Amino acid sequence: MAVETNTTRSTPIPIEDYKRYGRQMILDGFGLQGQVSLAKASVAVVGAGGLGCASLPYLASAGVGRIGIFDHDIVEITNLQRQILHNEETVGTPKAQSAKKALQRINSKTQIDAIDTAITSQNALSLLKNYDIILDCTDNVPTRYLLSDAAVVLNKPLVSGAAQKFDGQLSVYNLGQNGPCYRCIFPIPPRPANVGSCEELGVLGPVVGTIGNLQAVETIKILSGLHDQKPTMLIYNALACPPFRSIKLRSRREACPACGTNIDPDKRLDINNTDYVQFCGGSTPDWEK
Amino acid sequence: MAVETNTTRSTPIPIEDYKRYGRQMILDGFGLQGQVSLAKASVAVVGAGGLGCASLPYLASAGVGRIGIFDHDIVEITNLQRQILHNEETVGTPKAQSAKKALQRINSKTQIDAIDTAITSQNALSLLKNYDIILDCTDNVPTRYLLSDAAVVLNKPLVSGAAQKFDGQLSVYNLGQNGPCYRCIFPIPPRPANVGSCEELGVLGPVVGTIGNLQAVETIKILSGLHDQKPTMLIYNALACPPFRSIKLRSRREACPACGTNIDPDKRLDINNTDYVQFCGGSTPDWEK
Amino acid sequence: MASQTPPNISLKIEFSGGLELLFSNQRSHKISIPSEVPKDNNTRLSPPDGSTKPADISYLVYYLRDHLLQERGELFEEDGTVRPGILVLVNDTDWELEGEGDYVLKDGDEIVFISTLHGG
Amino acid sequence: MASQTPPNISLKIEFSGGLELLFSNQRSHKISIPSEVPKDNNTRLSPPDGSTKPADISYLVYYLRDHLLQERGELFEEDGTVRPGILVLVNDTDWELEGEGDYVLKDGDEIVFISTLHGG
Ligand SMILES: [Zn+2]
Ligand SMILES: [Zn+2]
Repeated sequence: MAVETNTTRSTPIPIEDYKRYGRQMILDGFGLQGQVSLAKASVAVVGAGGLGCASLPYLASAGVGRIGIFDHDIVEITNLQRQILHNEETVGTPKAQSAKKALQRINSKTQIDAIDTAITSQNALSLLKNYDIILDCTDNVPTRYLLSDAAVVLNKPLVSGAAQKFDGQLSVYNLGQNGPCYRCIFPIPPRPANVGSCEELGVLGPVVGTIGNLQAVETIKILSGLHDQKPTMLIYNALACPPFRSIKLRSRREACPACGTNIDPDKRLDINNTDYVQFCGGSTPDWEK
Repeated sequence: MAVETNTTRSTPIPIEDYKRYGRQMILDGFGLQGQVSLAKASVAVVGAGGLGCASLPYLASAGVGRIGIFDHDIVEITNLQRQILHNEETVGTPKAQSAKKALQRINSKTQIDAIDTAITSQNALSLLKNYDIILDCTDNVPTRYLLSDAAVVLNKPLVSGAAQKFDGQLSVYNLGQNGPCYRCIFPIPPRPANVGSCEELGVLGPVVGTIGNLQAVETIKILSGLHDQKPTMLIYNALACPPFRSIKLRSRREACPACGTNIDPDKRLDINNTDYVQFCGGSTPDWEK
Repeated sequence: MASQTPPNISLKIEFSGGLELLFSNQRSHKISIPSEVPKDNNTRLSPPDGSTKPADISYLVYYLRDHLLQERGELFEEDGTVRPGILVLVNDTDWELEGEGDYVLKDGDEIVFISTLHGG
Repeated sequence: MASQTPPNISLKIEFSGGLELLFSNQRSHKISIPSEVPKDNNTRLSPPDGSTKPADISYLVYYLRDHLLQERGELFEEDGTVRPGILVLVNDTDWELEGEGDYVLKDGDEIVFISTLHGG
């Protein structure tokens, strides 16, 4: 994936990259091997909103070889309060393109796919299958279940972030042999009436930024082999004391319709035939956006 | 400070800002008053490296009226691994200018002062006196003591971040009636031999990014009156489980030469006559940079 | 070592992710509940007059709904347990690892109720 | 309630901010030390033959230097206490609020040593 400039048989990454990424290559447990892993890796970031705008620049800066940006929204002025890759000039243009432009300024060698078609149960598997890892940076419940189910079928880790108001949450799903999927932890979706979005409930910019940054940390840890693979959830509230709390999560649920090892083949979830909006209790205007 | 476009006597901020900043203005405890406070506020960010590049865009996005960016370094290719406001085109230009350019793209209304002279014991007070709050985003020990001493003299809160390798630390100093200063917590500087920099020790990009984001959170909390003013230190290690830990810090030290209420006037620290590099044990090439 | 069951146990209760809005907008609560409670989770009878069980999380959910909740109980409790989308933690561990509603509460336990977030 | 002093106390020790490199690159350690120790903090004598005191953090610093440290003691201990730039926490509270080196250790205490960071 990495651009071929100056690569010779004697160096696994281009000579100039030893300088550019030296500050992380000297880290214990990362090293040259970590950099090679990042350069070879492809990461799908679904959602170029508050979370995506915070994780994407750090993935490009760190030298991830290929990044897919998935978002079918258009940049609006109300996004600029927290979505720092977009700017006043890109208001009115597709978010995926706006984010791509910003990343290219940072790292011209990163291969960036900007996909502005919506991810659906029909196309999720084919859109995501060519990436090594998926970041859930979305803002709605149906897409969260869809991404989790797709990650299970494709056997890829899902680095999931969420933020609202002064609160944030972070988890890695479907990691390793026994890591739970989103559905293992939340078998039943909340009613639409109990769900809010950033647009309805508001959110502080650097709160969603912090969670997005932490998604980039987890992604780099997984790609470079530094992740301990224990299933946990990190909970953040900017006004609480202490602001962070870590929770130990259960392992894979045997009877999980998505990832369970102990369920009837005909009860196993079939993404193509699942209506995620209906499963989550019907559509609301904001989810559809 | 806020630009005067469309402001009429009937609205305390320009009409269009109700839309732009709506996602945070609807937050409990923030509201219109919080937005007015940000618009009127001036923030000095000292250091446009890894920490500054993560906190600055969120301050500009949130609508802080005036931001001073202090950095006398030039953007180098080795910075791009983590300093996301700079890019391949601004390599070789002053960091303060490079960061200003990025912020202006995000928010053309923010008044941005880019200062590329070094902060010294001679000019610190005059350079910083016109800001309401100071962010310590620096990378060396002498400047950390200097900024703390200046914050005490000027009676301004100091939002201090630091990061190295997989580790980060965050504290707010000199806040409220009894908040300790940096010198209260660390009366004696470590020997130069025991100090490393990001250049020597390395750092993971989104680790320093997370701490910078959290500095922006603390700054917005202080400016909008949401901070509980309890002295704490937040400690982060990206590989630890749990990754975050909060520590309760002591209150102001009566005998602190900078902020103590119980010391001889002639023992009180005088910034102008303090050689900070010498106080910290002499210079090393990297500190000077 | 035979010890007499104390009549009450103290618990630390935390709400987060927006749930605190239902509970006086307060994230942290200290409560005291009986250590033996009615099998049918009736929280109004004291002392219980029917058969009893040690206080468990199922009872706690009813207790919080009946005694601490300020409004809109359906946003917290549903069909005898927490509504979908709420994660329950026993001393920082997912309650599924601890027996869910059947977990018998101990004096000093910290129980956290977290509403999952979906924004981004 | 008169209880006999146990001969040893168990402690959880954590190192962070780079200090773990001096201690086998391991952040978390469980150790057991005598509850009564020599007044002069000599950690080699067992049992102590001179006058004793309850084990405090001053003794712990010597103990860690003598028994757990792998290399370069000057990066940890200096003049009988931790070197400048190390923060000591007693159960998540700055040790200055707990009496610094004089804090008497209790069974189960968690003591954290943090090297302050300066990078940015
Ligand atoms: Zn599952
Ligand atoms: Zn002080």
